Amino acid sequence: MSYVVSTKEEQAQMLKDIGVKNTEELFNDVPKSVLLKTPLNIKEGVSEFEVLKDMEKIASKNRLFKSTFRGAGSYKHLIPEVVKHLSSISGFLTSYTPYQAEISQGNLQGMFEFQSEICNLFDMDVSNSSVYDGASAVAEAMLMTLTNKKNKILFSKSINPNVQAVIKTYAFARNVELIEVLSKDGCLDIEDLTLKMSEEVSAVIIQSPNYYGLLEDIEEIVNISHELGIMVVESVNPLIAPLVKSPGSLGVDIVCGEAQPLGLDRAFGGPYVGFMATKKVNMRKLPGRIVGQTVDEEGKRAYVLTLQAREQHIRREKASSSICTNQANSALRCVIYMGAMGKQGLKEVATQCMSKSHYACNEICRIEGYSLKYSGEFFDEFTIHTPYDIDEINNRLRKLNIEGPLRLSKCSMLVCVTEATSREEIDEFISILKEVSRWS
Amino acid sequence: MSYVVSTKEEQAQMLKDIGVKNTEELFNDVPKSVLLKTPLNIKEGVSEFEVLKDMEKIASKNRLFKSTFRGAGSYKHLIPEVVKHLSSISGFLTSYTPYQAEISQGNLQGMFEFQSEICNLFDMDVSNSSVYDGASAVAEAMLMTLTNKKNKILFSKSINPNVQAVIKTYAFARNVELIEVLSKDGCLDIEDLTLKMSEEVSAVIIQSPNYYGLLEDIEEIVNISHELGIMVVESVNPLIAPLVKSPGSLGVDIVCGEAQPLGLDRAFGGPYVGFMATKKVNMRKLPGRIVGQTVDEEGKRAYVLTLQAREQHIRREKASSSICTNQANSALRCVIYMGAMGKQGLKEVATQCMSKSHYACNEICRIEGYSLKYSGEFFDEFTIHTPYDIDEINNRLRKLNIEGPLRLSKCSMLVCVTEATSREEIDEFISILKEVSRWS
Amino acid sequence: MELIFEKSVANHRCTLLPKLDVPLYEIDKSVARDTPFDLPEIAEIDLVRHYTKLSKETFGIDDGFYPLGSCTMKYNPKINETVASLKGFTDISPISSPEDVQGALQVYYESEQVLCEVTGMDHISFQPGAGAHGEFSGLLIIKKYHQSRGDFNRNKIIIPDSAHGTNPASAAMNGFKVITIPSKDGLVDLDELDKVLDDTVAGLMLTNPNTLGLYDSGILEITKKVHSYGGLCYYDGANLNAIMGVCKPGAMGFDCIHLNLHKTFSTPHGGGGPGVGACGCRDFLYPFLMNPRIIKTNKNEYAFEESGLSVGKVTAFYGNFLIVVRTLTYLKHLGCNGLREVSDNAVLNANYLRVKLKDTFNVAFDKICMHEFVLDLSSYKEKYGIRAIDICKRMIDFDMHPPTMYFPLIVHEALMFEPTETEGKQTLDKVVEILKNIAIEAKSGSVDLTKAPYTKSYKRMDEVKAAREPILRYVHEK
Amino acid sequence: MELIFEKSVANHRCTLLPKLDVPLYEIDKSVARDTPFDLPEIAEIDLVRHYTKLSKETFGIDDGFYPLGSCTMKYNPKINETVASLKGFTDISPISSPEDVQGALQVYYESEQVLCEVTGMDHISFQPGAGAHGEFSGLLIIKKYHQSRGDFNRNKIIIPDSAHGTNPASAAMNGFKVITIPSKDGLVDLDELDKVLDDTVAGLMLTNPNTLGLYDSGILEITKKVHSYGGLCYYDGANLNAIMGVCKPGAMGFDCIHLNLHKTFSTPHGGGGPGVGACGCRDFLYPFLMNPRIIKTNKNEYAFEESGLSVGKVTAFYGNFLIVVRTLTYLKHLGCNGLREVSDNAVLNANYLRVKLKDTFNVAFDKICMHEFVLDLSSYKEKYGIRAIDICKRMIDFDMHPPTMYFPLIVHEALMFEPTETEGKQTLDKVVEILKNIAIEAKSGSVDLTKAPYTKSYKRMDEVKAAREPILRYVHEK
Ligand SMILES: Cc1ncc(COP(=O)(O)O)c(C=O)c1O
Ligand SMILES: Cc1ncc(COP(=O)(O)O)c(C=O)c1O
Repeated sequence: MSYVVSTKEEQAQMLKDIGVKNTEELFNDVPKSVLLKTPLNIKEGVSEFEVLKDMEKIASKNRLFKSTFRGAGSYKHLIPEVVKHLSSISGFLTSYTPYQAEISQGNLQGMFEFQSEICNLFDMDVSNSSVYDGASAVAEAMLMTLTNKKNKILFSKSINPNVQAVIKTYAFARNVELIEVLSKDGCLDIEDLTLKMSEEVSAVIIQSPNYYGLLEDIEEIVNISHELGIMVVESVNPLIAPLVKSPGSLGVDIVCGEAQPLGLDRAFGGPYVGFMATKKVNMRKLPGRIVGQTVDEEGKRAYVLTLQAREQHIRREKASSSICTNQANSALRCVIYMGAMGKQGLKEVATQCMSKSHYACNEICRIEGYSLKYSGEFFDEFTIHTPYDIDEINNRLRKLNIEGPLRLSKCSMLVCVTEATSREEIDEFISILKEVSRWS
Repeated sequence: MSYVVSTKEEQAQMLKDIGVKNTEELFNDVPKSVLLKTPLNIKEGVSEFEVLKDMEKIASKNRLFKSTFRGAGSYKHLIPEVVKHLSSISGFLTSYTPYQAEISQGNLQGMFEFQSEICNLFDMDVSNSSVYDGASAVAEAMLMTLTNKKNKILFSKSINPNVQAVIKTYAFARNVELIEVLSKDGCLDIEDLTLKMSEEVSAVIIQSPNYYGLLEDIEEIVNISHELGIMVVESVNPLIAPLVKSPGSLGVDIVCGEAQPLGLDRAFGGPYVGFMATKKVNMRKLPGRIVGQTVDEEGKRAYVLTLQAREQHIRREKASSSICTNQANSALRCVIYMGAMGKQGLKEVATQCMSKSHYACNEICRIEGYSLKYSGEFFDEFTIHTPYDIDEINNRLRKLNIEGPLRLSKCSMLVCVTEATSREEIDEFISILKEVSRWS
Repeated sequence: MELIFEKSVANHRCTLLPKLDVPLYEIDKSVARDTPFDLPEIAEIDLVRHYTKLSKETFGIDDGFYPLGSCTMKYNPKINETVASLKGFTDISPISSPEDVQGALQVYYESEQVLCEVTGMDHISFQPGAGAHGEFSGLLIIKKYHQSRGDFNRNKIIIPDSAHGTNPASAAMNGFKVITIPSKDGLVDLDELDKVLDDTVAGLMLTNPNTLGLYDSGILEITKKVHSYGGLCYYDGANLNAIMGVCKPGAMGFDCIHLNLHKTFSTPHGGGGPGVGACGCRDFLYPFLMNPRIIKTNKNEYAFEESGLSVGKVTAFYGNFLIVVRTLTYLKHLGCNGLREVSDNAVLNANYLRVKLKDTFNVAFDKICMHEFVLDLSSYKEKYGIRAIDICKRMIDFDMHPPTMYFPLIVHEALMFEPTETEGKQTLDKVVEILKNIAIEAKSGSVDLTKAPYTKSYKRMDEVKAAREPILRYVHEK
Repeated sequence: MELIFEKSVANHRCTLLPKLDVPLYEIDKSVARDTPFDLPEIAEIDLVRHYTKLSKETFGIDDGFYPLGSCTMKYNPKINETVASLKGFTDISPISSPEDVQGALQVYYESEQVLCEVTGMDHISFQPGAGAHGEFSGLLIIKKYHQSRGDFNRNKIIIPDSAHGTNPASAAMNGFKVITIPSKDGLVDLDELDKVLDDTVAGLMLTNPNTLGLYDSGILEITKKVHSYGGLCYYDGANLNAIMGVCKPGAMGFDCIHLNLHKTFSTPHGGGGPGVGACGCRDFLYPFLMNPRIIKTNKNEYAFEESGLSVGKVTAFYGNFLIVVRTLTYLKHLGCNGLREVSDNAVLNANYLRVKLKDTFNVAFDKICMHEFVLDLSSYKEKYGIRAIDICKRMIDFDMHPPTMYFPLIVHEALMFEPTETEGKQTLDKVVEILKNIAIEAKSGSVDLTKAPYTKSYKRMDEVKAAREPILRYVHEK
């Protein structure tokens, strides 16, 4: 069951040609004491049909909710079937990093289109062709800003806690001093930011919409920071791009984040894909693969991996990052999703998300005992304050096969509503909130 | 939602270029009284996401049994995933009949391989590249045998009743006289056959394994028939080919049938695919598409649709059949399945079917009240005689999510067991039969 | 390319089955196979490479413009494929109890409802495997109808000379005598029709718009005439793409029809099927429609029903179910406005292409057409020695599939273009540009079109050789 | 080829969303986007044609031999894709309550169990996104381990000069100083190792078999030496394909490892990811492994667990879950014998190819190799002016993907072949024949290899231009 092609007879012939008696001899360099004496203690293989049944059984232990109000970094959106079909064509799927450009133009052009679209979304100059995920993208962006003299980083407490955890990991690794900037009314506290700025700070990292769903005052943050020569790194949900002022136009230095909302399944957290874009000046500091346009010998426009002098296989310990395999196929799927939605479609998705979350929010706030915790503008998530038992609310919802909001604290919950949720589903959700209100 | 590409503005420009004011004008030739005054009385379109949900809901109204003991013309077999993946590659799927051979070699070669494999299975000389289904294949085979003088057809009562129904339809259409040959102990009654033979009979149609799962005595039937210049048409389950004497070697004139067991889903009866193969002498009587080998201008081996003089687009009312669109993609899937199973694999499938059905049969016959109705050799189906209420048996099985055998009559049922059923599943089925026996 | 047999290596193989978990049963020697059993032996990776390679030598709609006239090569929505691969549709037996397959019956029932409204028919059966099979079935219904009334004299079917080859062939399969009537200006010549009408006529077969892409405005007179002689009118619905939401075959006077679901209703054509030739009829013919039929009971359940007068069955079960699943998916997605938009734009695109090409090529009947039109290239043949096939083969060099060639038979050097509604103006403009360039090549001789295509892996085929020395299967060279 | 932007037409679009069924909310003008928002506008059919065309300009394993050394380009079983697309896996949130995602946790738990047995580790986290990320995480665990013991002096990582570039880069990302030691006969030079070992050494990074495909038989001494100085041993598991069921990194003395699931465990490489760099460690390092971990409770339920000493998180959730799903599918399918068979044949195939090519090309270290081997083409460069890249580009003409070029750096004009176990003898024989022919072309100059490939849509690329005049995004020409 191992997809080995050659028959035992052929294998014997090959061993003979090599000049050894058996396969064991091929492992003569392995010290005797290291060689396994018995087979691995794992089950015998079974046919693909049995495996499929088994895996289907495992999959069925995951609950498929009919609707969900949970986001917090992983979002349920509508994904046209054409996106899944195209991104899994075997050429795309079974190739590797396009080292041989002559027979990899499909992947290379797809990546170039990805870079271009990411730049367009945010009004940035350059983008790489993906990093592992949104959190590691933020961490990599942080590393990009460091200099010999500037080894401190400010980060907003309103960033998604999982992302905070990852930047903390990277900061520990690179011996970077991380300083937390407090929140006020759910957003970065500008006063605290000003207080904590110093000459040794290389950058401030923010997220908008932030963890609580709120838009940060990017313009203000950029102005203050740039005055002190501090760079601004913004993590962003790319889906909001059609609606809000672009990070590029506001002066943000590095924009990065998680592109999962652009056509990737939630899939228990991955594969997703991190994106990073910046201004031209920072081009050579970008980590990861970058595709550039060139020509072939006959002058035909073509694409290749470029600026490789930044990368580990050339620069080794001096590389801007160790990333090698990235998330190419996820990025390709995003690019196909953006093509499928198009300029108008993506704006419509964003508008629907915003409209539905506001509809839900308004309806919730009309119920006794529920109120909006923060007053700022939000996108597809918002924080509700309530005295009722949130676990109890979620249990009731689960019984109707609805995944409830994320419990943030004893009396606050993060509600997510996207275009994938119908009004009917929102209303059903609201009716449960009402029920709890009535009974409490 | 119509997949129309041009915008309203572009459509307006096109109308202008054509020289009409609006699309209505394009329909000026339609008599006023025929033109619809109001839109069609059907629902408004909805997005693909809504359609998908709706169709998923409909699909969920079909019960997915965990195991099945029902065959009778549509069989559950194991289909490797690779078969589904390859046969649905877009080039194969979105092309049409390969009229332009230069850019259709993939499909053409696939059909040529199908023809070759069908010939190999049955030791026949020529095969067409598919007809609608197994039943229409038998009907077409019947038509092939007719001559001006011979307009009567004998058919065995042991043929699948659905197939009988179809040949009756075709016979009525072509004014053919059909004569039924009785069964004896579940098989064609040779005596009755001999009795009913005459000079006007062009062919005798049999099925083996027949409806009751039994192998017919083909050698004997061929001998008797050929003596009187009567052709033998045999409908066969192709999966048994590795195990039994080939129709070709036994002198059968036309072999045909349903290739669903070769990698096609049961899919509520379709798409399946009918195959037909015969000896060289009958080559030009075959209906349907036939692919032949040739060379291109540079002498490269290639394939084209050939012997088209038989077909409707050339011969019109004198064509051997009116078939035009056939079941190309189903045939392709069969050819990929046969490649995936291969020579040894297909034999193993057949052997497993046979072994499992015999295991089940033996176990059943040990239970009080159940006995094998016919004594002949069978393949993956057999007929059980029982005094117990078969509907009651099936209801009990249904409760365990098992699809029970087909009820043939008040006290007989047709049991099907293939390689897709595990021993455990067979044993569970048997335990219910036992239960019924105990309680009755 | 190598054949799968040529890649076969002794004892190579793919996926292994589950282990046999019951005693091995060996078949009796007396009936056991005694001749070689030859199938390829190949590993999964090699199987994949083989068919992946083949797929790349196959031009589909996903690869480019495919204006194959009379075939409605429209875009095949990927959502259809997703729906058609739902286990609830693929993994069910056709002989399950109706209570276990209510969803499947609902698919048939709902599709029938919608398509009856689209066509003006009262009932539809989805049993026929494709258009020609639908014709066969429909004509059989007509035959049965006449006979049921004790009228055994009606042994003729009238068919215009422009008809698709399946029409006369299907009539012949029903034992009918085919009466071909010549067309006038591409349409039914009423005088010719009059000449052949009498009480031996079982019916008329017609497609409207016809195979020239022309809507026969005399349609009401035609059907009325046939009816007046006691004949029935059969509608070949292969060209329904032109008229959805515009007019109904029922209103034109047709009694019985077939629809090519694989064409109008967007199922991928699969290299030549599977399709569905849905067969529809008016109420008075319902007793004769194929068995079984699917009805809704007053308990709101779906059930089978049989008619004793039915022509019976034409396939073993209920036809190509998964194609009907795709059809229903498409119908629900498009809805009433969508269907009308399809026809408007199918006709718009054809007329646009016709108008843009008419100065370069001769349009066979140059007037407003429906969803397709026919060029007559006989002047190219006469003046430049360039045949329709040469133009076609040259199109291949520009990554387009050629149109239908040499059909309908009444036009010489015919090229039949059906762009369909799923092509945009940009694509059509590009096509026009390319065709005009090819016309220049034809006239100037700057490129030898009789040798085209030039840029593909395969050059022009020796079709005569294939037919004269038929090699129809692979035989191992020993 | 045109870019998607160049196919864009104003107001063309694809699938429409469901209608907005709540009141429209308009964002406040003060924050609303005020710059152009430029994405392609394209219909579904044109989108499909665009990416279908692109896919055909991309060579994958399904298209042919792909011996890219150090990348384990083995056949990707289609069953993996089916399993990874089950809704129960794709349609679940990473922040659901554990009780709602027991299946997902089980996938992680079972995969961890099996891979621990394969590698001799005690725990595995699947969080890292690929191999390099696994290295980063593993070294961080080592760093944290030392610091947790109050040992802040260990700031060096020893890496042989044959190592993959990600090794030093990952060490640097952890703030370590990289000490490169030269190899001797392609293996670790124990004397050189001795020279650099002291109590500032945090650890050693090694892959065994190494990037030359050689198994370092001194492995036990090496790891013992490092341990004796208080350093830890990190195993780069990119080359695990060679040794499954043969020997375990744990038994070689490694404390912490990563595995490239996308390589050894058969996930399609997707044009460069996603992958998984599963990071494993021995018990004593478990406190430092990434959070959260997945455990089985005594109620036989799966649950998350956190450690206060953990290095934390390296991706937002639990890594590339669907890749782990594929891995588990593969592991269950192959089972214990299958895995051993993989390694036996991966090594067999590499040696067979090596032996068949050694008379034609110079093998860098010509002895029994593991799953890959390296050719040294410097003599071709000297004698015929033909470089490794020229041989590679010529291979393309024969429908093969070239091997890895110019790596490892210690071999000049290196070509690194890793055929993997999923290629059969026939394929290898054909490859040998083609490579021998190319060698003849190189020697005779009968074909100018510096201009290859000749037969593909694209000729050789101007990489210098790309780097000198970087064009990294499409900008509309106005
Ligand atoms: C006008 C017309 N009628 C009938 C048919 C036959 O349809 P099918 O190929 O589905 O049998 C066609 C198909 O080409 C056609 O164009
Ligand atoms: C030996 C070795 N180590 C590490 C890596 C890095 O793995 P990844 O590309 O998954 O980051 C590779 C990949 O090429 C490798 O070959």
